[in-house]
Amino acid sequence: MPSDAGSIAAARRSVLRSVAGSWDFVLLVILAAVLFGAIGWIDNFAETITVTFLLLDVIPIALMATALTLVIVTGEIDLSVASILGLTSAVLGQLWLSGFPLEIAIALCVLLGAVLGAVNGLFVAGLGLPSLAVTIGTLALYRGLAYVVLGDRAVADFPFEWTTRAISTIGDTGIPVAVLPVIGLALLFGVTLHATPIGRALYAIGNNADTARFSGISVSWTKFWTFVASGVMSSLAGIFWTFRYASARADNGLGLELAVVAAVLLGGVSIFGGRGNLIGVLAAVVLLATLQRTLQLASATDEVLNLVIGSLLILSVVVPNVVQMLRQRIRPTVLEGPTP
Amino acid sequence: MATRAAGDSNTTPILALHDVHKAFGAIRALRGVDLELFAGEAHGLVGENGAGKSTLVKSLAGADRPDEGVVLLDGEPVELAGPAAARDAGIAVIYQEPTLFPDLSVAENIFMGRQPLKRLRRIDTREMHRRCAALFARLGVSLDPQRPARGLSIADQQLVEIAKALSFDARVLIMDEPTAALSGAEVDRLFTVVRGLCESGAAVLFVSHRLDEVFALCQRITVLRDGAWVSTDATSDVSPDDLIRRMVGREVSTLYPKQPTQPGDPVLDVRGLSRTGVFDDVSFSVRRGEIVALAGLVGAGRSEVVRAVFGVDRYDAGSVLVDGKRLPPGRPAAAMRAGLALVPEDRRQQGLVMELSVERNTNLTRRWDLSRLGLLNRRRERSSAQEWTSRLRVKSAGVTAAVSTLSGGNQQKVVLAKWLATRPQVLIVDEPTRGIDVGTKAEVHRLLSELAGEGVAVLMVSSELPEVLGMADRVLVMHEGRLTRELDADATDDEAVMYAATGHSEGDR
Amino acid sequence: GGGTTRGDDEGPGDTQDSVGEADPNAEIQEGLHISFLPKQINNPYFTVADGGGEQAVGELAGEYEEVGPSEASASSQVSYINTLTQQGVDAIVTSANDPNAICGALDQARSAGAVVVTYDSDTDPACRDLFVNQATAEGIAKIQIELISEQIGGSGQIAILSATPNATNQNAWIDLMKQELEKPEYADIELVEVAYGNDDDEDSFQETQGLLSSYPDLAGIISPTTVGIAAAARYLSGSDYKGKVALTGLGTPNQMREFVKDGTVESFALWDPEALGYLAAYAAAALASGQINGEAGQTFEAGDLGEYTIGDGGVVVLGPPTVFDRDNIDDFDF
Amino acid sequence: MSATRTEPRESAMEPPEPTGKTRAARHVTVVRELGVVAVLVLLVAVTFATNSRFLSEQSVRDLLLGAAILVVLAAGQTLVIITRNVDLSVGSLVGLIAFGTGKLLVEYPGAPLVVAISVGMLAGAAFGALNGALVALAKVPALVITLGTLYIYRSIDHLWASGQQINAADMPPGFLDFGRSAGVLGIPWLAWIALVVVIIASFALHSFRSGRELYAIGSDPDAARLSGIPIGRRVFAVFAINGALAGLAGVLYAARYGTLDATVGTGLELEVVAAVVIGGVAIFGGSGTVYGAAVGAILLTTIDSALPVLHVDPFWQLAFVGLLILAAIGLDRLLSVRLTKRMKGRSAHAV
Ligand SMILES: Nc1ncnc2c1ncn2[C@@H]1O[C@H](COP(=O)(O)OP(=O)(O)OP(=O)(O)O)[C@@H](O)[C@H]1O
Ligand SMILES: Nc1ncnc2c1ncn2[C@@H]1O[C@H](COP(=O)(O)OP(=O)(O)OP(=O)(O)O)[C@@H](O)[C@H]1O
Ligand SMILES: [Mg+2]
Ligand SMILES: [Mg+2]
Repeated sequence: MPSDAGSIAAARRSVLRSVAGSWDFVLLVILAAVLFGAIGWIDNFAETITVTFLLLDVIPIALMATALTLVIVTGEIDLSVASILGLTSAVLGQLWLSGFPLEIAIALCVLLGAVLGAVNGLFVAGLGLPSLAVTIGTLALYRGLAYVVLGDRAVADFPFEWTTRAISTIGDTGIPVAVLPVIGLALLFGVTLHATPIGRALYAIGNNADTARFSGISVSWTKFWTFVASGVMSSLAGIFWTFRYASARADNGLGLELAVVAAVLLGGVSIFGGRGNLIGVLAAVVLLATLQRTLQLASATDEVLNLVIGSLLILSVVVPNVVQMLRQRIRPTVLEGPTP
Repeated sequence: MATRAAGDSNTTPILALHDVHKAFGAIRALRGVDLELFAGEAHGLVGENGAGKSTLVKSLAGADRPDEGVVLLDGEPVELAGPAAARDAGIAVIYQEPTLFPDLSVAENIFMGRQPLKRLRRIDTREMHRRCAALFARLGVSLDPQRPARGLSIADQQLVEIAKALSFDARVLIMDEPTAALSGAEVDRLFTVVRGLCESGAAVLFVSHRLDEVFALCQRITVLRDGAWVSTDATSDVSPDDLIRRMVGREVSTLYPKQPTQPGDPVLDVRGLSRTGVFDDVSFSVRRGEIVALAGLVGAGRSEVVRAVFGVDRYDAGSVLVDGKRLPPGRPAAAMRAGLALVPEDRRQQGLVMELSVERNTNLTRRWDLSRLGLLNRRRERSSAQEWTSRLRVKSAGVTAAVSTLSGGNQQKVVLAKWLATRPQVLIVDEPTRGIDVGTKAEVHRLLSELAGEGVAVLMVSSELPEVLGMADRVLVMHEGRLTRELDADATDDEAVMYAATGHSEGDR
Repeated sequence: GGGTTRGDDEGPGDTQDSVGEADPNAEIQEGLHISFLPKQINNPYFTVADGGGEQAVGELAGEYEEVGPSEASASSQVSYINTLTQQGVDAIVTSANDPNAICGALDQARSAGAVVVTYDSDTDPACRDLFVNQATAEGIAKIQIELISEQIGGSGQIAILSATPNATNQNAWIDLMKQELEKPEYADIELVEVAYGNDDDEDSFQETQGLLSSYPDLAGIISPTTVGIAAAARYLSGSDYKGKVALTGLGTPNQMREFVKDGTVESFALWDPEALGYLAAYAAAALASGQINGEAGQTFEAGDLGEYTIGDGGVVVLGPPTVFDRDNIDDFDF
Repeated sequence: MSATRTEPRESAMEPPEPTGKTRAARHVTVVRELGVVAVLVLLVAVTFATNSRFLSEQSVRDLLLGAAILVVLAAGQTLVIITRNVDLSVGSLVGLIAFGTGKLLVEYPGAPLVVAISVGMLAGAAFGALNGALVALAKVPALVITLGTLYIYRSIDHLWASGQQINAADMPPGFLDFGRSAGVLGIPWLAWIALVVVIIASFALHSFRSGRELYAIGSDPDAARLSGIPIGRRVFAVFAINGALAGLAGVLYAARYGTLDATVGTGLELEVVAAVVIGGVAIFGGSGTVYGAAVGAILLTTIDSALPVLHVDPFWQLAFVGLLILAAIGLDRLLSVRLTKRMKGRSAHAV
């Protein structure tokens, strides 16, 4: 690539980045607007129960999106997250049926998640296969295994305290208890991504794997672990899902992967890797859930929601570019690193 | 100060720039530059890194639209809408960095968009390969036209670029540091071809940091400094020192200030390193405070060797020892821990993350040193980056500027900064001064010898003989993947090195 | 249902009766807000069924609404139930994608004062007030075996093309069909495989291909799902097997008309989904107005359909399935 | 997507070592397809061994019918992916166009086939052009854009269909007949159409300048810009063409299945991408052939119809599909690595 094209492309990217850096700000603004609008005009929205329902919907997506962000920052992608959710759920049910105490069953499921992620990582980082193709494969494989494990059955008789624990709220705040560990995990991932050497390595890999290698970063090893992380988080999502709906079955979370990817991209993470941050992603996740609740309460159908999601996705990439085209001449190209 | 080209002062220039301005945000890359290219002349363009040479080239190539000023073709103002337009106007360009399609064959790379056609506007592949082979023959390049471009060494890429430019049989040929990666033999062949073009009435613009080449090829030389036109003279009217003074704007001390040091005990020990098809049974050692040059023709396999030593490439046999301890093969991290550093050959692909800021790049090798309990501290990152970039006098809009916005030479400095920051005990540099101006070059050399003075062992791959002879204590010569000779720098001359590099033995002299 | 239980049942909370004492001669209130939540909107079968519901709600001067997910999944149903709960509707009439997954949400809805009627596909009885059953599983299994048996002349290999591997209804029916086949009069009929078309037209189409190519001597196919039977019929009518391999099951007249006319299918069965929705709406209104509270033996008026009596386990049965054939098929339009 | 990604992407994929001499290099591409073909042959052979009727005229015809639609989509997607883009909206597009075709034919049962096809393709081209315009003009990643339009086109479909279903019964029999019956040489019309599409597409890619330019764009967008290739126009065109082919696929779907509702084609996009990648097309652009993609598509459909014949437990089938996808791409990689090795060996002597 010639220096001039490079530098121009980069100048464009850089401004884009400085806008994208503020894209999560834009998201927060939209989110606030939606919230106020809903509180103002939608009946029954301004209730603590809304918070409960909303956050309960957010949790599984947030879990998967958080880890997926790391994967995408390194320039890879993991489409098997929803299938891992399903398989974990199925296995959890099967283990419970065959008499395992839930504590152990859950531990095993998290382990399973790690293994499934490791398989993805092995194919992608180890054999150097394109992650898009690999995880389309494991998307089918893992979902298939879920059916193998549980078949047409649905395991439903989990102990009452567990199923209620999943949806119980902190006092009468309406905030589900389950949100707390999720916030903890989000913090963990956020710090890792934005304030540790590992995070720096992830961004370097996403932008130029060769240079990363020449700088002593073990590219494949790092990528491998991002996939493991993705697997673990998906399995946690699967466990939560099972208890929240008090039902373990093979088709849990079917087709959820696109929603998760959409959330991450909407959060301003570049599909090519090397750019984006977790705040934006989480903002996007909450925004999508809020939109869903609002539209449902307004008795709008799923189609409207999908229309909005689609349009937002497109805007998320078009707007920064347009802004940058406008600014390009005026503003000096002073650039921030990928982190805000 | 400006003088006209000898002779044809009445004819109008084929291509001319008048009062061209170009700014990138805050940086004013070009400030009112004038330039005239006459039929049959080879015109040299020199200047420090960041002087604006490449930017000027881009304006001529239609790759960049100047903010102000006009481009005149045969005296007529033209609006070069884009590279295609320039091409159609008969302007061929060799950019500073190769612009190849790795997935396509070398021949397709050369003829992309201009492939010879047969009936129904179908591509005539056979004809294309024939022409490509012809071009290579003309340049004396031994490359299979059907070979994919991926995996070509920088040198080979540069040669393909040249072939591409020649395939236009253009009226204007613009070359932005085409020889940076080439060594003697190729350069000579290139010049013969270029001279041929000039005789057939083409105009050539030749950008280079190698003044000897500029003097060898060009009739007139233009100097840029900080984006401004300084002078245009007939080659006969100026001396290298004048040029250097004008480029740098100050006196430049002697170019190769290598102080003699007392080499200590061996720290890097390479034993019987081999990799099928690339290099074979390479053994040498480098001692503390010593600068060892790895010379040879391009394609000799020097980069492969040093890459293997550092652990980014595999090797099939042999071993690498630092302080007598064997390095695990294929583990750059381990090499770094052992105190090795490698400034790679290709700064864009291997040295830098172009999209990231100068700061992120400089700190990439020291992520863990800069962190406490695994957490990074912004202030420390910032100050460390500033310290090293200022040490190397990197010219940029600040440490938060993306390295892609730096000029070639300044990018190279960032790579050096990134590695010097690790305070290595063995520093391996592959073509450290490629595309770097005389001023900076001197700095780099001073740096290297300072490091040697501090007891760092330096292994330097270089295709520039003066550099090799000026800097090195010992010279190792490679030929087709084998170490052919070891020479004592003081007791040898460029001839001896060339002989060894071209595979001749002492006897042939 | 397909629910599997482990040892002692600690299942979700005991039935709390949100309706209180029933008063048989209470008036049906006007302006009742009755919401239909099918397995999946934009699914023709439910569009028809809910159409019946809308008509009924109209007759009762109530407020009708249909909401639901565009993909048939329990989780998205839950979020809709949550919404209805928040909107404080009087009655939720739903067809469960999962017998247990939506229980929690339904309980919440009921404690918020809504009555819950399930139709077409039941939930755990603990979490609804009434289940309007399109036809007893026994009845459905029985009729289909009867039909296939007479179409293949009482002997030969048959296969079943079902919906998703974990569709509650289909699996219940299939089990009963297997029992039915135990009977001596069906001794010569061999069920060779149960295939799954996932209620997806293309999958069902391909599964049919699979069945026919793997069982040369296949005499007939039963497809107890509207999507499946239509796809199978279309495959047969376009293949060499047309007329040779018998096909029956549950289908809608509009989808099957072509194939009954061209002789691919002799006869098939189904209840009238429109009537099902209609009945469900009336039941919901009766519950919401406190006329009934879902206990066995209580009766209520269901408009044109007349009077219905609640059976054991809070189940109301619509009636025996209708059999459609060349002679009567044109009398129906759904 | 065009201008945004550069070198590193590939280098992340390919080992940095020189790829070496051509004869070998050409082998790689050839063998890439051969790998998939091998898997396909193996699968068919095994299936045939267990049940000879698998290759009976009827089921072969079914196989071709099943493959045709996916092949057409794979051909279009290949063009897009070669330019280092991707179009995820095809699934929704097929659904939308299929339903539209149904509507059209219910309104005007007399409408001749060519009309149905050209209307479908034009509509598809229009939607594809919208994708292309957004990607090429706004210079934004295609994956994000088309993920967006995936949602949008699907919801348009839902809003339009809103619960109604078009039954085979309502469709003109002639049209349905075209979708099922065999044509010349007993090969179904749909298969013929797919074949023509594949041949034209790969011919254009291989022997026209614009075709080669697509590879150039995918190989290095910035270099492409500097060699004066009109990236924007090419990318736009490619998306439009892919849209048209998706439209064609929609019409074919309507013809073959007759029963149409809003859910048609849901999730098809991933299947198409899988087919293309299995067919040896580099997901990051620059290399791959339409033939390969077509074989990939045929392999996927064969898997679907072979498993029931092999009496694979229905609960195992999906898992097997996944395994086979992984096997296919794994094998593909294995072969190319082998060859790179051998080439190195050769260049050792050659250097
Ligand atoms: N795309 C860009 N964005 C911002 N600044 C740029 C860009 N391209 C070049 N510059 C700046 O313009 C100035 C001239 O750059 P140019 O590449 O022309 O220098 P040069 O003479 O070619 O140097 P070298 O000899 O190192 O190649 C430099 O200061 C560089 O930082
Ligand atoms: N397996 C191979 N097949 C084809 N070419 C190869 C192979 N291995 C090495 N080469 C070529 O051999 C040459 C060795 O590369 P290398 O860059 O090390 O040469 P060099 O001596 O470092 O020259 P320079 O560093 O000045 O470019 C390169 O041209 C490289 O492309
Ligand atoms: Mg330059
Ligand atoms: Mg080299």
